[in-house]
Amino acid sequence: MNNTLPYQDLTLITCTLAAVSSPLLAALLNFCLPAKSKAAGWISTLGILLSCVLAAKVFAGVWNNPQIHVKEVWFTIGATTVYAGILLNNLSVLMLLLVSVIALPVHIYSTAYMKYDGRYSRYFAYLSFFCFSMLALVVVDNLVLFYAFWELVGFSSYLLIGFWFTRDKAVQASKKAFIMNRIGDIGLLSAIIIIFAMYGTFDINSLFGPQGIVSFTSVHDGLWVVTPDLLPKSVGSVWLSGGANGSLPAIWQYIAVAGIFLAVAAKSAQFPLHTWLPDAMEGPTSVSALIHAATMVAAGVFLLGRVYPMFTETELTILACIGCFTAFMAATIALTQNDLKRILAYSTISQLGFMILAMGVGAYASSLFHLATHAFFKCLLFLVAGIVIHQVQHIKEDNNLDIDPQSILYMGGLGKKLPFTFIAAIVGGLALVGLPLTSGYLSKDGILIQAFEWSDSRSAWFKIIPVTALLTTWLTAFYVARLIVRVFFGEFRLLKINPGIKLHIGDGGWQYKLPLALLAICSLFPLFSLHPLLYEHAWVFNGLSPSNYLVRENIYHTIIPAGVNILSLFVLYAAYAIYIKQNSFSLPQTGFLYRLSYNQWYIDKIYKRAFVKPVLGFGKACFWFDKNIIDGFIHLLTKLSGCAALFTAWTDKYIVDGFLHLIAAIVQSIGNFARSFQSGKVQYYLFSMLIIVLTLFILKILI
Amino acid sequence: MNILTLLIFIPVLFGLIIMLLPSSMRGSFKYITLLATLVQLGISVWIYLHFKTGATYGGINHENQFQFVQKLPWIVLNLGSMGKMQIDYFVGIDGISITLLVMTSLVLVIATLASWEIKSNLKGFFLLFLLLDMAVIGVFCALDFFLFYMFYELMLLPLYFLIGMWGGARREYAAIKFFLYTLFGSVFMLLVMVGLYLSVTDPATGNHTFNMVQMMNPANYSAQSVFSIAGHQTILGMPARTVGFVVLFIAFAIKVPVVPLHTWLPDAHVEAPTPVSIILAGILLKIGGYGIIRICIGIFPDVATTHAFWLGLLGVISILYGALNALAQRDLKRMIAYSSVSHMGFVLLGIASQTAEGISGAVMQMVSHGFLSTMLFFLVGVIYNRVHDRDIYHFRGLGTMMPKYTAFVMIAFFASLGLPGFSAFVAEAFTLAGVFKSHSVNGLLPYWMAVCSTLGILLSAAYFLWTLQRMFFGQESLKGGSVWKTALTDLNLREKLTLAPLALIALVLGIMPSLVFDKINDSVLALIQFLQAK
Amino acid sequence: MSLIRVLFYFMSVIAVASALYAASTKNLVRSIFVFFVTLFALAGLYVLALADFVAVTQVVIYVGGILVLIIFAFMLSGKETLNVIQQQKGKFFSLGKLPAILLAALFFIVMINVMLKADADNLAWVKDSITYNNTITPNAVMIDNIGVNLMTRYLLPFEAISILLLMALVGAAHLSRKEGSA
Amino acid sequence: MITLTDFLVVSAALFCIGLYMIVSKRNAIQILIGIELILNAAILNLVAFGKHDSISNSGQIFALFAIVLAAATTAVALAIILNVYRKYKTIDPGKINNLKD
Repeated sequence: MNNTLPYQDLTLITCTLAAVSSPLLAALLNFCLPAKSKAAGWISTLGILLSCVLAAKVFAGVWNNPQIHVKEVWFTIGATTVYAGILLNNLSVLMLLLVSVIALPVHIYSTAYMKYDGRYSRYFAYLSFFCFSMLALVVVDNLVLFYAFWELVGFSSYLLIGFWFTRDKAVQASKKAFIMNRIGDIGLLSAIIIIFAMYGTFDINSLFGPQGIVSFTSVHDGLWVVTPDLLPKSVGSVWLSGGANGSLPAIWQYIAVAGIFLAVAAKSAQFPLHTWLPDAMEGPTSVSALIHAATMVAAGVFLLGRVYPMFTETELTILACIGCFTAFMAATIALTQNDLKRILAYSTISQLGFMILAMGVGAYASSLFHLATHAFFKCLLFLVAGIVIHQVQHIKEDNNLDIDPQSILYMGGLGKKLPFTFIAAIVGGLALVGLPLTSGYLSKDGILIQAFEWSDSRSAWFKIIPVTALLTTWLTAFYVARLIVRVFFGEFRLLKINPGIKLHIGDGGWQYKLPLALLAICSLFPLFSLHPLLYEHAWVFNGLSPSNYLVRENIYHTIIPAGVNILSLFVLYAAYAIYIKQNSFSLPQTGFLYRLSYNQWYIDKIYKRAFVKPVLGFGKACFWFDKNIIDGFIHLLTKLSGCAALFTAWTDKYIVDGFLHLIAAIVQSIGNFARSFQSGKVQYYLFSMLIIVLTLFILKILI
Repeated sequence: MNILTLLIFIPVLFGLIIMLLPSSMRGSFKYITLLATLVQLGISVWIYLHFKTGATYGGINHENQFQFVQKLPWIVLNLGSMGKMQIDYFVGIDGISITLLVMTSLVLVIATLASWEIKSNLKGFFLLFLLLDMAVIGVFCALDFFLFYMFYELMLLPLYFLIGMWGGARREYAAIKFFLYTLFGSVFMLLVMVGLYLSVTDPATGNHTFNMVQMMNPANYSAQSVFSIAGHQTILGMPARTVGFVVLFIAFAIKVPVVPLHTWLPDAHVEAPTPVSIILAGILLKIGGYGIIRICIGIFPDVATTHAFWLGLLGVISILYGALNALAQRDLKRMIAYSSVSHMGFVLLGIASQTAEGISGAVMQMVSHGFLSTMLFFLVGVIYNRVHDRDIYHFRGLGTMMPKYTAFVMIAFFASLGLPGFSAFVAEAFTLAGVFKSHSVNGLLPYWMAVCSTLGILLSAAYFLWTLQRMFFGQESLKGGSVWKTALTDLNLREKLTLAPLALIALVLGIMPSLVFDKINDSVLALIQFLQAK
Repeated sequence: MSLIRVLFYFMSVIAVASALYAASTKNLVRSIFVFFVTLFALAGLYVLALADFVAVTQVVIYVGGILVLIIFAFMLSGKETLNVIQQQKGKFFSLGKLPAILLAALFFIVMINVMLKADADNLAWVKDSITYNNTITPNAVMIDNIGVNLMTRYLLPFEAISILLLMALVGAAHLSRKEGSA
Repeated sequence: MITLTDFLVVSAALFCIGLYMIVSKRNAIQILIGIELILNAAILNLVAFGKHDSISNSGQIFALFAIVLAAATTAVALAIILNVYRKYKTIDPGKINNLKD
């Protein structure tokens, strides 16, 4: 550790290290425990509690203070020295705090939720391991480590999605999640490699920091170059020592950005790599709450935040388009899903789309702000869903019913049975819709307003993006209303179908209630801003936005919040009306749009057809090629040489040996011939003798 | 007594003991072999710890920078007017060899532990095993080409018998295929070796020499000789040096193995008994990579640079082709064998890049793959021993039956597919970084190669996860029914003791890659410098 | 052509023809009897060669001794011999005989050839004997001369041949004894 | 005048016929006859040449010896034939092939 650091910084760094490593320690401990040990839950919770406290300390020390960056040589490869270090700035400490704070209630919740599972301690080992990876991810200072933890996060998510590994669907989902994340990973890896080749360093601070090299890089004349004369001296030496060339064809800038985008899309479930997230709901609900709603999926946005200077104007626009499209698409899909968790999953995708959109339109701070608020209320919603599912599951087990406990078609009227949960759900739902007084309002409005502002300076076509976003918020209102109404209002439909069933359900113990309460409070405005209506006053927003950010100056700031919220209320009521009053679907269930939405835009199927099968087929073809062509060639060679061998064997047998045999045969036949004189017949002997005598005579005469 | 010599010939000593012991004591053979390999491991760790680093210990083309050198005249023949024929017993190591040496020693210990499964003809098995042991260590230490070649050929013989006698159903086929492939490579290597011998003179003695270090110095080539750089001789219309390089490359590429010279590998692996598979994957493939670095590139740097593109292309093809093939396999062992092809493609690619990152990554990948493939093959051996079946489709839900086994399989799989924190990740990431840098540093490989190769990482995830899902997760369902269920017991102590160090090493190397990089760095830099100077 | 020549040709033809018949016939009896004729014809030829004593001896020993002996042997050998005769009927020019015929013919040619080459009538010693009048004239009586010569010049051969004859006769007698009595 | 050659030709003819009989006949007695023919051919030659030796009469004397020998051989031969017949019940020399290897 660098000893020249001031004492204060050193403490903070130590705290960070401790915060990051305490879940790891918990994970290792849990891994050594027997699978059913009940101590595991408390070890992990203690670990994360410690992290939480330390993170809060670090946050207090760093927030709105100069960043702290320490590093140490990790290893040297060739002339390149790879460092490992910690970079603490506003972004990382915010994430550090956010992750640990959200993880804490989830841990508490899990101790109850997973109580009866046979592999209780494994679950907590994985969960702690995830927390470790995630916490490490947000504080590391270089891209290699970032990639490492990026993938470890994916790995722990794989473990947790596939936690119930005897369920085929869960295993499939975990595989899908990992492979899709892998696609993102290779994108990120490519990007890192390109950046390394370009700048010769992995250090995030010297690359993307305020004085980072990236900000002195530009694309022109088909080249992607660093302008060295602009560089401050301190950074100049860094990249020159790494043996980088500082200039690549422009295409590589695009590929690097595309790689990063791929990584973001995979992690944050953006189109076209979003399909793993709904499937990932096969994991325990607490996991979905922590990983697939609050933290890990936000890592993509975090990555964008880290490498923001890389993006050019055009690339940001593309980013915005994709974010907007994803948000819209996911919202439409969420309208028709019946699986409780799936709806939430698509809602997550949609909200992540908002964040990406915000990044794309330059609302950097709003995006991260939304990330923070979304983490709380979405986590809350998931935990609520977990309770509901848990209770329905109980009913199912008690009465031996054959139903899907996650399907909202069987629910209804649970608001009376689960009053606490109901309140939490309402808070979470309203935050998701973005009604005033909730945190969601603050962040979402920021995004919308800035999107409109952004489109102002561009051609009319760009208006599509904010308008679609607006539309998406109403869709959001609708599906949230549908969800809550279906689950908590009206009558319990299961009771209607099976009147005889017994119900023993309730909100559960404090392990359930405490996290819900915590998160519900965090989903309200006061945590983020003292002013319930103006996002500019939120401290998170201020801490992250550039200091000279434009203040409210145009009409959007009043029109949009008002318009959005009024319409949202209307939509909410409409949904309530549809689902309670008429108590049935009035929407056409056979229309193309419905089917498109219900089948999740057929994207999964398209992928299966367009990618999975061809790749598998290609693999098979390769094996065929290997077996038949290469091996066939070898076999042909073998056969040819076999034939040659046979031929030589034949020659050996018939020509070489044949010659020998011929000689032998000649000798033998001569012998036989001579022997035939030895016939025992006197006359024959005489005859032979005479022949010879005669021959001699004739010879004598002739010669 | 030179420590390297001791290291090389210790197995022979123990082999003699085994040979002299009566067959009635066959139970002790495996312990003797284990002792031999453990002693070897101890020595190699000692060497590792005493291995000096620094710019003056780069090795490669400086004879005086090698460490633990022993050089003795071995075969000296006075040929009158043709000078003296001199073959030295010349061993020594530099950064490239040291890590592979340690890796080899450890893998041999593991292979010995895996030999517990061998039940027939123990004396023969362990004798051949120890002979093989000597040969592989010898290959990594030899600095005299003749000595190298001798050890190199000496490996084939025991392997042939080990596969052919203790293998599976089609063992003869596999053994013959393996033997022919490798022999094909090495026969031509002999020609090039003789050609090099006749081309190179030792400046110290003025005689022709087999000294590899001397062969790296262009000044030692006599002007009119076949492989002289200045001479521009041709063989069959091609430049002689290109021919020499290609021949040597093919010889080593077969070992690596590089597509399309790889088909012996799956067959040999599938048929070989577990310890032999371990040695094959863990060590033999590395000899190919080592040979390419030390000999192909070392002796023909000019050709290697000219044809780097093709080497890289072969590397990329191996990566993708091996991975795709692995995706199509049903046999677990075959799948792993193809994954080896894929992973070894990174080695070739890294070497072809001729950048510090690429070559370090390649060496790292060799070390890492040495441990990981050992682990993978050992794991396959575990299940095969229990039920004598390896078909992926015949198993399901092993995770509930054999949780510890599954844990190790997961570690091995995830480590192999390049999960950060394990050694393969560092190796592959830096290989790719080096490859991408190559275009701007020395202009050898195009950018797209690195990007294409990343697909290999993706595919490796696909096939490993698919296998994991198919075999270990889900509800229990076995082809062999309850018979298998009783047979499939979880890992025993020996197996755990074998696997745990491997997993630990893979993890430690992933977290502290400096354990490898620190030792090889000087050599890699020396090699790069040498290549740039050429 | 003198009478002597006519006689010679006559005798020669008879001798050769009868010999041929004896050779060609399958019938042993006929063969023997025809051979009898041959011997007579030869005796005649001896006479023509001015060797009347030899001719007489020929007739006495051959015709009187040997032929009788042969006929006895034939008769002693009995029925199977005749069977052989029966079997071989009608195979005068069988292919099996061809080599023998060829052989004989070739021999004949070779011999004629040799004789013509040798030109016996002009041999040195024949010329000498004519010159020194050493030739037997038809009128000369050579019997006493032969007797003297036998007892003087050719005494040793004469005795030897007599012993041989004795041995042969004893041997023949011994051989033809019944088995078991030996 | 009868020349020597005339005798020689006749004797040659007889010799060849005898030869033929010896080689081809399947009957020991006929073979014997063949032998006799050959002997007679020889005697004829002796006699013919003996014409030119009136002093020592070597031709005629040896012709006499030959005749005696022929008688002796015939006697022995016939004895042998008899024995053969007793043993093999045949006098075909072709069937007596005990010497065959």
